Amino acid sequence: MEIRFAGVTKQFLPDIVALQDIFLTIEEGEFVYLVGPTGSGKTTLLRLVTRELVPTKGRVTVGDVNIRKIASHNLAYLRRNIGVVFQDFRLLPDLTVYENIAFVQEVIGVPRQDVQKRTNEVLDRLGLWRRRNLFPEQISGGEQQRVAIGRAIANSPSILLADEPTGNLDIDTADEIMQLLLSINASGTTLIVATHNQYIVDSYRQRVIELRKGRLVRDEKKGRYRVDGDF
Amino acid sequence: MEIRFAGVTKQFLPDIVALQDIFLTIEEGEFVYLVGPTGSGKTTLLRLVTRELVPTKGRVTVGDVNIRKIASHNLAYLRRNIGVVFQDFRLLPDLTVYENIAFVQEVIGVPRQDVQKRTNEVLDRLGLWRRRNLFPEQISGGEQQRVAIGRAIANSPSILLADEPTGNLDIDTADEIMQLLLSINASGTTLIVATHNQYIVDSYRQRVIELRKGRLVRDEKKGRYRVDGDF
Amino acid sequence: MGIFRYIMRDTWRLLSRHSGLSLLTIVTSVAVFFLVGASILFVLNTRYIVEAVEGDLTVQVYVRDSEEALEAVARKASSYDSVSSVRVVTSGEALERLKARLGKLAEAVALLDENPLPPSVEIQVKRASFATVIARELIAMPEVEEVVYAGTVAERLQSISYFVARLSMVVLVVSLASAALVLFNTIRIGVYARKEEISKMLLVGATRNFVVFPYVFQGVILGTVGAALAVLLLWFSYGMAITALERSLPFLRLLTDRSIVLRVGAVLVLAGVSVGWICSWLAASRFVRQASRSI
Amino acid sequence: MGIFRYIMRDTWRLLSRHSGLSLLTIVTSVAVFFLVGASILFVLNTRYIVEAVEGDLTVQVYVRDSEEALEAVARKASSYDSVSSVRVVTSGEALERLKARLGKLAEAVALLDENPLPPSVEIQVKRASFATVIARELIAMPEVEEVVYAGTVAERLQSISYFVARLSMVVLVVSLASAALVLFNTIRIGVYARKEEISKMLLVGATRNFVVFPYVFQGVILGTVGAALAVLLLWFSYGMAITALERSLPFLRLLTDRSIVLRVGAVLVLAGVSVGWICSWLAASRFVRQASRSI
Ligand SMILES: Nc1ncnc2c1ncn2[C@@H]1O[C@H](COP(=O)(O)OP(=O)(O)OP(=O)(O)O)[C@@H](O)[C@H]1O
Ligand SMILES: Nc1ncnc2c1ncn2[C@@H]1O[C@H](COP(=O)(O)OP(=O)(O)OP(=O)(O)O)[C@@H](O)[C@H]1O
Ligand SMILES: [Mg+2]
Ligand SMILES: [Mg+2]
Repeated sequence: MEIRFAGVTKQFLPDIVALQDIFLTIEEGEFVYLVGPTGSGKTTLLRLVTRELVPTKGRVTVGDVNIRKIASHNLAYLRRNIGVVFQDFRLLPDLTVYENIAFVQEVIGVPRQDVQKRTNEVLDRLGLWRRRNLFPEQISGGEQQRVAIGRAIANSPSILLADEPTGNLDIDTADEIMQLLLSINASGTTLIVATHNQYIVDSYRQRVIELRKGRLVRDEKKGRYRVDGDF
Repeated sequence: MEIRFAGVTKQFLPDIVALQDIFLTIEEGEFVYLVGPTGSGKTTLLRLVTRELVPTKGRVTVGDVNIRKIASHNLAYLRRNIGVVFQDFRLLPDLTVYENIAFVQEVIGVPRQDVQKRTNEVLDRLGLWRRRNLFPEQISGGEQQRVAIGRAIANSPSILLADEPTGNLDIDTADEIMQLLLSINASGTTLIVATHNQYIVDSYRQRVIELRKGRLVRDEKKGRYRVDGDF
Repeated sequence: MGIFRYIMRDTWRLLSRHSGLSLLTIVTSVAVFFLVGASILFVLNTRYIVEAVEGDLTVQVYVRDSEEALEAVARKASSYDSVSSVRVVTSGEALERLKARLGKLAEAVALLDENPLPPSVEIQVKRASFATVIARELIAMPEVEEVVYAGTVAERLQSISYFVARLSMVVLVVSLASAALVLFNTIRIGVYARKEEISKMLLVGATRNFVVFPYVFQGVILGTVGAALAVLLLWFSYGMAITALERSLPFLRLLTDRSIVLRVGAVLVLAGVSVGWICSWLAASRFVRQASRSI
Repeated sequence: MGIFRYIMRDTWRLLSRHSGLSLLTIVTSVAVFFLVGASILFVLNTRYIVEAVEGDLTVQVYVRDSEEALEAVARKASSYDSVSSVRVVTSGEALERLKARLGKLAEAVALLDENPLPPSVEIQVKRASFATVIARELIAMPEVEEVVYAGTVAERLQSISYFVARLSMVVLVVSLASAALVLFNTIRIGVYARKEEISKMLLVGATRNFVVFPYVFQGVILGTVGAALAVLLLWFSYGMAITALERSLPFLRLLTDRSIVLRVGAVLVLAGVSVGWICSWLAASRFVRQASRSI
């Protein structure tokens, strides 16, 4: 599904403009890095795609749908096509690691056996198998981050939004995660990764979109974390 | 205050040993990086210093006090000497940015005017002045992280524990934070920074302690994020 | 079908993973339903007692001294539905009664040459309010000389019974309203403690129903279990109360059949189910609406 | 002093930043205190009515016909504390009364040559239980021929009054217990919703008291406001209830002075303060203990 921002502005309080006049098209199957200093509007942009937020001005479309026009009881069906790794994880604290990843599949009615198979697969892939019966507060920050990633990819969504997915991971684990994301992208999933991690942006070169104070200041194919000679 | 680990083991479940047989002394005024892959026990080590956890075996002493021996109603007084930047921030969701930073000072009975002065100073230093009246859920991940840092340093503690303090910050902001931490260290505060950020470890060389699967595998003066030729 | 099983499983998780919260809610609903049940039983007994007292009410009809007249009046009286018993009192009987009643003065009556007392028909009515009606109808008969009945007492009983009927409605309404309110608040505060989770579930694509129904079933279970335990408590305490009352107030006619508790209990359990359902549905869908409101 | 101001400020934050939760808690405590207050008023009135009915109890003492004897008995009767009034009834008065009482039979009495009725002393006792005692003491006097009083009625009244006294205790205990339980649970569930915050506060060096006291004060305020509003509600509804009762049951002697509501209200508000304090203290310090338990 294509994601399109047409003249999008998002204002929170009279004096806080988180995004300003964004025009942007992300084709189906693309891999995009979203970079920019802290507070530049990366998370806000992602939250507009999932309709956690609605734009103050302009239009956001996902596939053919204007996200503002979705009736709120249909929202669930939009969100099932979008996997999200939240910056603050948002794991369900009462569910174990296993249950957190199983939950998003159960929600869309996947039968028990399939859920079991897929969840174990994901746990295995992310090295979380031995932590499967622990609750989120019992595991380390990096483990929680991987659970969040596992949950986002469990349903093989057509769009995957990852907000700072390696912030709590060491370089080697971050590398593994990047391999995983690339393979998911290769299978046709659109990927937007908001990140501060210079190492991964520069190692796995992809399209880079840079925000500054809510404005889109750079959109580069096979870009780097920063433009050489930047400031 | 000196921090000393003497044969410390921390076991969570029969099969999860988060730390094993740690011997470690951190002198007053030292600056120490704590590195290691995700799940290696960094956060657990820090939580032993604040007595969020007690060791399964061995002894942790902070200053002259064995942390296991502190009566639980005296715990507050130990914790006031230790500033902590939690990996997951742990901001108080009902308090604004300003109030979160003011709260830790109020807790120890600092008079109103001094609280005001100090809080504004900290907000200014961290570039959060314009966000002071927002609640944690209304600010970006990086801003939350800076609030957590501001809260930890507000009381000028004798020990500062920072768990992944730059995980949600861009390189420039991370640099600023490092300058801040170095200046705090220069004024005599003991600093332990658990981090995955290769860039800062390698740029601001300090003592590096590396954990792997709960064991202390490296303790190097002026070390790097990884030993050359590591794996 | 699969979804339904997941929802039931989630209900169980809600209950078991916050067992402290579940316990608190159950205790509250036991207290609330016990109070409601106790007031219902109190009201039922009061009504029953008032009815029993009312049933003691007698209308005395004095008749011209003739066998036929007596019989005619007695026949007429028996024909009323509201009359529970009719008895003929002859002159002789009446004199005996008078002597017994006068006690010390009996000798005064013994001085009389002939028996001056007329025969009468004694009518037992079922309800105080009927006494007036029957008296008025019988006085119209030519055979009847006079009708005597406890006018004030009947009126008082009537207004007391009317009042008790109204009081019982007020007690019921007030106790049911407070019960619903308290349960609603308790369940709502419980859901409040988990509103973060609700918004997280919605963010990962759960439909409203998928989120709400575990809370609804949880509420139903907590309400029902609370009501059932309250009924159990009522069963034992009603037994004890009745025993105590019969010992200390043997002249009161109470609803001693404990099956009344079961009937009240059935109502309570039903109330538990519906209050649990409605309250948790309202609470959960409120937070769902709040969480899915995009800013 | 500084710390105290911070605590008060934090109390205010607890109340205002979760105003929904505060409102729910207040509504619950209004409902609970209203119920308790209503049952107290009900019990007080029932006791008062029973006492009033008991006060109507008369002991009739028949005396040998002589002025001195009558006076002696009257004097003796007046000396009892438990006697509320004493009246002498002469033979003539007694005959008038008998005629009035016999109605239809008055003519039978009119046939008597001389008045056969002895004079008597009519004693009003304050309490059913005294009737038996006084009767027993007076019969011992040589001047007294006979003592007549409503034996069964007195006994019944006595046991009813005893029962009402016990019932009022039971009603009070049950309603207070349920009230405390419900409020405790409500406050506890409210604190439960914020246990995360409690543990965070402890982690940044807050003492137990610094964490607990805002919750305690919050509980006190919610409990007190709830109780005060309940008293207001009671004030109006008691007025209405009394008016309605006086219209439909004019013969009942009720506690019409509304100041009784204020006295009951004072008790309720006091209960609000203490229940609020105790419950929130228990709830908050439980979570503090839980949070500061190191694993
Ligand atoms: N609900 C809100 N109310 C007010 N301001 C908000 C709200 N949400 C976000 N903002 C502001 O909008 C700006 C952009 O926030 P956003 O979370 O998009 O930043 P970001 O690029 O994700 O930053 P980071 O890298 O630190 O996560 C921030 O300055 C933030 O304070
Ligand atoms: N309460 C707990 N119960 C069970 N296991 C725990 C608990 N807390 C931590 N662990 C386990 O102990 C190990 C060390 O955790 P710790 O949080 O110290 O790692 P870390 O080095 O901080 O990792 P990261 O870099 O991902 O934050 C992890 O594997 C974690 O799953
Ligand atoms: Mg962000
Ligand atoms: Mg950690």
